[in-house]
Amino acid sequence: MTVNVTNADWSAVAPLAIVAVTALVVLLADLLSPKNVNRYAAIVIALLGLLVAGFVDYGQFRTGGDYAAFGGAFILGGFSTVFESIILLAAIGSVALMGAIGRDDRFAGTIALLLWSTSGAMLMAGAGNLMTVFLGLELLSLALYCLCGMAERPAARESALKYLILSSMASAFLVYGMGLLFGASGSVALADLTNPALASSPIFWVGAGMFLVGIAFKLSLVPFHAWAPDVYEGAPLPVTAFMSVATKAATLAVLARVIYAALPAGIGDKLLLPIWIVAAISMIAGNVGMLAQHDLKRLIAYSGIAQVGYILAALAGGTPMGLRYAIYYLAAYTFMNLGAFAVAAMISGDREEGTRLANYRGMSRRHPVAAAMMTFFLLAMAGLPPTAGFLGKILILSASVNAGYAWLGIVLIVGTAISLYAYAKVIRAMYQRDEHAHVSEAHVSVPLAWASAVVCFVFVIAMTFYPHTPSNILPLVK
Amino acid sequence: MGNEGTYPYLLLLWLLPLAGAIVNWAFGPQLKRAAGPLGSAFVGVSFIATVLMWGAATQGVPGGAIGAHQSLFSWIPGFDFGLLMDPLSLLWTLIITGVGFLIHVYSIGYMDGDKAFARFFAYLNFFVFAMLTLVLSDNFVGLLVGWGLVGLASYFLIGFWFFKPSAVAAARKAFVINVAGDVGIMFAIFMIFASVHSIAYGDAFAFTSYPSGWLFAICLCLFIGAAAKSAQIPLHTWLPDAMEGPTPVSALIHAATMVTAGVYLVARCAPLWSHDANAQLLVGTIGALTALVGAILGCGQWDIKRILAYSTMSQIGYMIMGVGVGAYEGGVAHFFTHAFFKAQLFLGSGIIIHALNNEQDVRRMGGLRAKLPFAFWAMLTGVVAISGIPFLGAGFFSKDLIIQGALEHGHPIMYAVGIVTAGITAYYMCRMLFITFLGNYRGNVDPSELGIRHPELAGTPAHEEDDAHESHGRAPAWLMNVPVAILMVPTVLIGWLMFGGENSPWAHFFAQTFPHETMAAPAPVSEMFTAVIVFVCVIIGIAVAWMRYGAAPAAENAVERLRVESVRMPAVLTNAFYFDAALDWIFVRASQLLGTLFGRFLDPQVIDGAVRETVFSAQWLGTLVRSFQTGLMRTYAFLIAIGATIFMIYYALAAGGVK
Amino acid sequence: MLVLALILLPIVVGLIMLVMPSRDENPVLAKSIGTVVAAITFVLALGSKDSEFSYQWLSRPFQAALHFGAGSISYWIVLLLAVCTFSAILATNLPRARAFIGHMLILEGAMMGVFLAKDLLAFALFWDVMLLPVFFVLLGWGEHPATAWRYFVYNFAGGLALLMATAAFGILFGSTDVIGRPDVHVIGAWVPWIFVGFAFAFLVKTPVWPLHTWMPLTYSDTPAPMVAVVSAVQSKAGLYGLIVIGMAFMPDYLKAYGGVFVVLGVISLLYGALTALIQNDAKRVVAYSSLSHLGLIIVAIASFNPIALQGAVIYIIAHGLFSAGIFITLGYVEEREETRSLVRLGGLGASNPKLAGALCIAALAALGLPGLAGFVGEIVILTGVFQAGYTWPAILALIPIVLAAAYMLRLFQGIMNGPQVEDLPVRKDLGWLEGIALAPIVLALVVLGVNPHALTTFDPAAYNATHVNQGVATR
Amino acid sequence: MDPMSVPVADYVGLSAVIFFIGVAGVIVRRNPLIMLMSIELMFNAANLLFIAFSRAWLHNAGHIFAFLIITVAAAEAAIGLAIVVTVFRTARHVDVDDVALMKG
Amino acid sequence: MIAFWILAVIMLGSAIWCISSSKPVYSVVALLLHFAALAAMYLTLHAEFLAVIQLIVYSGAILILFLFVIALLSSGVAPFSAGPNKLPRIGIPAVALLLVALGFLTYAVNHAAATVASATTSTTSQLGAVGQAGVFGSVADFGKALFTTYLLPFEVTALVLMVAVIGVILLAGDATPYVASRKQAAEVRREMREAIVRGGE
Repeated sequence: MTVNVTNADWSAVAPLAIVAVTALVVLLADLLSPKNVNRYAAIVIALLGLLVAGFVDYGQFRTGGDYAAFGGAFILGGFSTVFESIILLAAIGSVALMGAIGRDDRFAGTIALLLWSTSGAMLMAGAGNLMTVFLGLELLSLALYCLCGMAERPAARESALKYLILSSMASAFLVYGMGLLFGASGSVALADLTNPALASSPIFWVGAGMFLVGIAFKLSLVPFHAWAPDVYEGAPLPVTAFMSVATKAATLAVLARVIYAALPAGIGDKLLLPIWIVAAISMIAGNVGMLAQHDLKRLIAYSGIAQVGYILAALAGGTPMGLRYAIYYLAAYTFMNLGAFAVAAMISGDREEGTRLANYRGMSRRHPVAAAMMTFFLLAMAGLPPTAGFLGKILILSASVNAGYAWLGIVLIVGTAISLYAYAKVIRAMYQRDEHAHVSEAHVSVPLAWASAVVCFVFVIAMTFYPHTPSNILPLVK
Repeated sequence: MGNEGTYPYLLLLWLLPLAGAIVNWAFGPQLKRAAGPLGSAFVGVSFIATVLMWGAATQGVPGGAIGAHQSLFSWIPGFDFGLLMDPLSLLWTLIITGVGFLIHVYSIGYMDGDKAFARFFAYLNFFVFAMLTLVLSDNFVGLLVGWGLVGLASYFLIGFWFFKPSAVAAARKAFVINVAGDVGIMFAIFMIFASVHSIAYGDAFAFTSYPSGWLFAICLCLFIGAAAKSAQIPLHTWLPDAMEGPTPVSALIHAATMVTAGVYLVARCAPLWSHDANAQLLVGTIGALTALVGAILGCGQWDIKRILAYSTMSQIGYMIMGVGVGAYEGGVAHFFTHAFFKAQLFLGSGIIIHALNNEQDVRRMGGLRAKLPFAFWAMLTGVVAISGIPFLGAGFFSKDLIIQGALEHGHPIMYAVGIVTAGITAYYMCRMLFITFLGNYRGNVDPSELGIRHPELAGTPAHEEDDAHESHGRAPAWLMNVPVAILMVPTVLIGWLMFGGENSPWAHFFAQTFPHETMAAPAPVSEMFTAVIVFVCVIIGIAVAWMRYGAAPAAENAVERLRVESVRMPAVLTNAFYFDAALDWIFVRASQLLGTLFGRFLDPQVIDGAVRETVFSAQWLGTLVRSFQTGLMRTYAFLIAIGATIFMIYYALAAGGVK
Repeated sequence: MLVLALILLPIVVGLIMLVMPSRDENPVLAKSIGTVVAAITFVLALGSKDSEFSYQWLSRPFQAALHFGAGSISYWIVLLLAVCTFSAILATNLPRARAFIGHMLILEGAMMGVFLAKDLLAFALFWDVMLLPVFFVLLGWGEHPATAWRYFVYNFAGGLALLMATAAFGILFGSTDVIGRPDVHVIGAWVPWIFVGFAFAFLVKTPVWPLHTWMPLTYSDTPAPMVAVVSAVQSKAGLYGLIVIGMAFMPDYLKAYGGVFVVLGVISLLYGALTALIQNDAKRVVAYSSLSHLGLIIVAIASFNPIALQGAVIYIIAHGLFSAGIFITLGYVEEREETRSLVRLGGLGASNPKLAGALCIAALAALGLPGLAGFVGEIVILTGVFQAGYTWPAILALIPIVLAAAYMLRLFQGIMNGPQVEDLPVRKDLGWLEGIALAPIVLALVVLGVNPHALTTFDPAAYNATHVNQGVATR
Repeated sequence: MDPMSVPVADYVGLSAVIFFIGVAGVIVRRNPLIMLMSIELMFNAANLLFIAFSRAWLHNAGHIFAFLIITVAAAEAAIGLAIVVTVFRTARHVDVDDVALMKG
Repeated sequence: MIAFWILAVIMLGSAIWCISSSKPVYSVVALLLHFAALAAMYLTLHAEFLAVIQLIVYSGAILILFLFVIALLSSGVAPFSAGPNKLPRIGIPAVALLLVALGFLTYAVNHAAATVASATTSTTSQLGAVGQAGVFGSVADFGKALFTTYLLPFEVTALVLMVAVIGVILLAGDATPYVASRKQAAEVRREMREAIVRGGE
């Protein structure tokens, strides 16, 4: 079978292509532009490119045609465009925070890597066969390995090493699982995984198992989560911001596509049971892990572990409503996380004081607005009204209850209760009044960080009162 | 009951004292010395309005019986409020406003120069208003409102000198015990409402089909209130302490009016009582007991006001006994006469105390007859009246009615108790009279020689007297004497109203008020006989008193004799039969103990501790999770491998399953 | 629309006051702004009787609307809230007044939202929002942060239960826009759990023994103006919810668990009264007293008797008034004497007669003096409870009345009576501003005590009527 | 088509064994380079799987996939080595257990 | 048949040698052997192009890279004398567990043969002798698929390599001495500890 590639195919992948090309433009601009402006030039170009990609993506979403490009390697549709847009948001948010990262001579390269990793994530969002899934994942990950090491701190290098080795190991599991899946189905297309004959094929089951191990690692579900706190803590702040959202979003896209469109009928509950179980464990473990943390990035790593558990609770049972609610919560989570990181960036100097919770004590005196915003975002993560986190949790609860997975809903409730306590400790620190807390306070406040914080704030509020869950997002494989 | 209508006089006499209270309270500082006359004026006008109301109430009622009813407003269906004027409430209203007015006038003189002159009259007026609410209300809740408000007024007035710890304590004690009484009435109201679905007297009395036992329960609960308010055993302990208040207060509240509210309540609820013999027996017994105990305790007191207080308690015991056994006219009559002579006694003692700069211990008086002749005559008439010397004082007639009534209603024991008590009463009243007025003045004798162990316990300690009164005697003496003089007239004469049995004006006045149950058997002895026996007892009492305190030899070495008596005074009497201690242990200490247990141990340790533990356990879980986070890459890889292994096991088994 | 203004005006102004840069503190300005806003809110509240606002919020996963309107109970509670906030702000005299008053206003707006909400989700939403200002004030102004955390742990546990119960309600019955709808009456396998969730939140907030241990500490640590509002109104949120949610939608279950509620209520009554007897911290005396008083209302609600319900509403308002009065007065005392210990205080009445008068009236209302509002509530409630056949609860509930007399007089006399304490500063009596702050409360206590007829306008039958069982528009 | 001389199951078993040998290497060795090599082993096990199956199916998708994997593995090795170099450039001994700043 | 088993034994042995040898250089050699055997096995599976790629890319590029790095790192310092083992008893249970997992896996796949054999083959081209043109596994066959059906993945590999290039440049350019940064690390650790202490739990 041969495929003849047309313009439609290329336009289907236009958004990620634009992002990838923007990276090259950034590199060129870095070579051409004088040293003192290149930092901002890079940021501006990157943002422009991402925005353009976003517009194209939105256009695709509006026209909303489903199209299997490149012989089903990339499947354009509401599903892919929605996830792509979320990933783009993450990229924009983290590029906006990049102002103070790394050394000047490596800045453009850093931005380029971020953009490439973005395009990798977007590729995963639309991946229609195992190859694109694998390549997208590797593109995302490889760039992130490098990005993690981009700070002048030993912690950064350490996080890079840990991330590299553990993630490669997980990729190996993933790809081995893909091999077994290929062996079972005789095809690399996700579409052929729906073949009912597979339901009784041991290779398929074992392959799916190893595939899910890889996925669970990328989603940092317990017990595959251990890398996340260390890597998040060591990596530079904007990279962490990107990682905490883009990786999860892209991987969720793959997982959701598999759950909804690429399984033999009737075995979903049995096949995915381990995923739901680890999701439940993650909800609890992630939240209790947050207690007594001393670094914001680490805290958010744990909270991210739990949040992914929530999102999976929505996907449980594979109801269309569940997917819509999961996407809603994912978007909410994106804004909450980026907002929190933006606030942290506001009060960070070149050594990222803004992520050390010790520096948050009495913050309400020094930066009342920043403290208020951070409080808001943390409460949103905790799921208190009136925030999108609150509404999202209720949506997820309804989804899991309606799908017959009420026990996941109950675990969610318990986890939320614990997380309240954990987040409240940070808030407590911010509103403690001890004037004699000698904290190394850097008053760097990046305007872009402010901007993105405000934008996230607005969105988190707006999503609460205009809850829109896109309807045409059911994933397809052909 | 009573014919409906709008009676401006009624509202006027009811609300005028309130207006007075508000005016005095709000503009006290500006009014200065004008407060007294103003306050008195309000009450005086209220009295006049009462008299006019009397006329208005008789209009257009068949048989000239008094009965007027005016409805006011309603809280919720069933809780409708109104004013009722019938012979009973009229009688009380007359006393409250009339005697009240006199005492107001007296107070102008007595309280003259006090820092809080206006406040005093505000309280006094407020009390009059509250008492009127009590007696004029046409339903139980209204009565309860008045009941509580008079308690408040008495609280304020007892604790009027609120810088005196003793006064503060006494006030709180009085209030709390009275609240206990209120609670009793409240529960009675629950039962009445639950069965009648109304709180109006009329409905409650007309209702006949109370569940079995409820009638007694209702009477019992009502009587708890009555007992607390009227200082009946065992809730009487507040009354002697209440003497911490200024003397006019004692005269008005703790002698003439408030403490007789219990009598009013029982008389008012006569229809209930007359349907339940047990309730009658209970009330009568308690009354008799109180009369006796009060009288006995009266013999052991040295503080002139406390002597009067115990006598009040004893006299109210009489009244309660009367209304309890069913001799309602008698009981009410004794209230009527008692109001006059006891007020007079108190006011007389007030004159003495005033003259002796707040000295209240009779042992430090003596020989005052020469110094204060007017006071002597006032006290004398009072004593004569209370001791019940035939035809010379009002007390004779009313007391006789009660004692005879007890016998007529078939309670010989109460009859006996009444007679004995009459003798004791004569004894301790004369004791007080002789010690105070005969012999020589002992005010300059050293207290220890008189056996006064704790001077501060008796009356106002000398050092605080300045706080209370900056200066004495600025007001003319007649301000205090005239009311007493006026009171002498009824003290001596009013009893004749009750003379003549069935066709006395008194019996006529109450013709339609009280239920008349037919006597089981005619009284074994005639009224005349009773009178004689009582007279004999009284004479004995007086004689003993005279021999011990009045006669020349006793008067000679009074100091020595008093010292001996003080020292030898049996502990039972000095401790007033240990009622105080008992109540303290049973209620106060017990609840404090429980409170300490709850507040100091249960709350912080047990309940709160449990919550704290749960929170800590969450943290412990956190440390557990984070203990996997060793920071060593290989641990993480190992975790992944383990997880993968578990996945493999599951999927291999699942694959086997689907095969 | 008016109700929306009621909610948003204080919140917006409060937020503005909070985020203003913390330089150039001007307490007088802040105080006057706060007072004016509170006054405006009160005027609006007066007119909010039949105003309503509704905005369709959620269609998935269930119908929910931002739907607000004053019901027959909430109208009075809203008025109470407006009055108390006005007085409290006027009585504020604290460091960092601007931020504090900002919190007060946010608290007011949030509670407006709670009591005006006609949608369960909006109710739960504002419920949680109303906890935050207290929490932050405890952190910022309280004496020990631990108290704030105790408050947080207890109340957010309750708030969470409320949220989850609400969500479950909506998910199972398709709509949460139900408050005040007489036709809604849910049954089903899940409903007991939903009911338990609601009840837990309500009982924690009220509070009821044994969920009360956060309350004495909170009340004694929170600055007087805020604790006045908290104890006066916030504590009523639970009772209000119990009436308009528990009783209205799940009467079967409220009846089924009625015994438990009565027992808890009676225990709270006695426990609170006895414990109040031995407290030496003036504010804690009042705290435990409100544990006792609110237990009475729980009993009233659980007794399912129309008269008791009438009484409950009256007592909700009355308790709000007198506890606010007492706390504000105690705040004045603390300002003057810099202590709350009944052991140290004394003899204040000689130099501050007006203050003494105010405290006296409030305390008398609290101990149920006939003629003041507290008495009306007590007697009507107990009459109803007794009529409903709960004889022993009624009897036991009478004991705390006597105890109340004891501890309230202990409080009043301990502060105002007795000889002057030498080492305490003697400050001037109430100023006219402070007087104005207290006047409305005292006035209302007396007026409602004489004739509370206005409060009895609502129809209990609407709440405990037994309709045909039916879910809301089922999915 | 002529059947495979060796049943595909044997290839699968072989690759599985190699794969898990690689996993064991990652876990037990403390030398990052050998860890990387173990990972290469794992990838190659996957490769063997793909090629064996594509032979079984006579479907060259497996070949393409193996090609991609080789490419990615190369890139990964390059980056990995670079990171290892930056971390351990002047370390006394190259031991990942020394790299544990962040824990908890 | 015979070839398979010989190659299998070589591969297994070299793999175990690779992960168990104390000197990384030996591991590299073992890996080289492993890859060679693997390439041979590719040939037996008609994957001629991949066999070549395997040799060139792995043996020719990656392993050389490894050698360079080993040389670089061990320059001037004691060659990989293993330091104190932070988790001494982890190896045994790890291997044990893995063997268990292995057992389950092989158990599962032993049932696999039937599935695969019976599956309908969607063949793309005929099977032919190795080296013959246009048959399954031949370069032409491979290339055609790569540039038509799997164009997108192929394009993406370009990005992957680009990332590798740029990333390595950025990373390896770092010249911060690790000793210094160890001091820094100690400092950071101390700060964190103080922070925890100050954080007052």
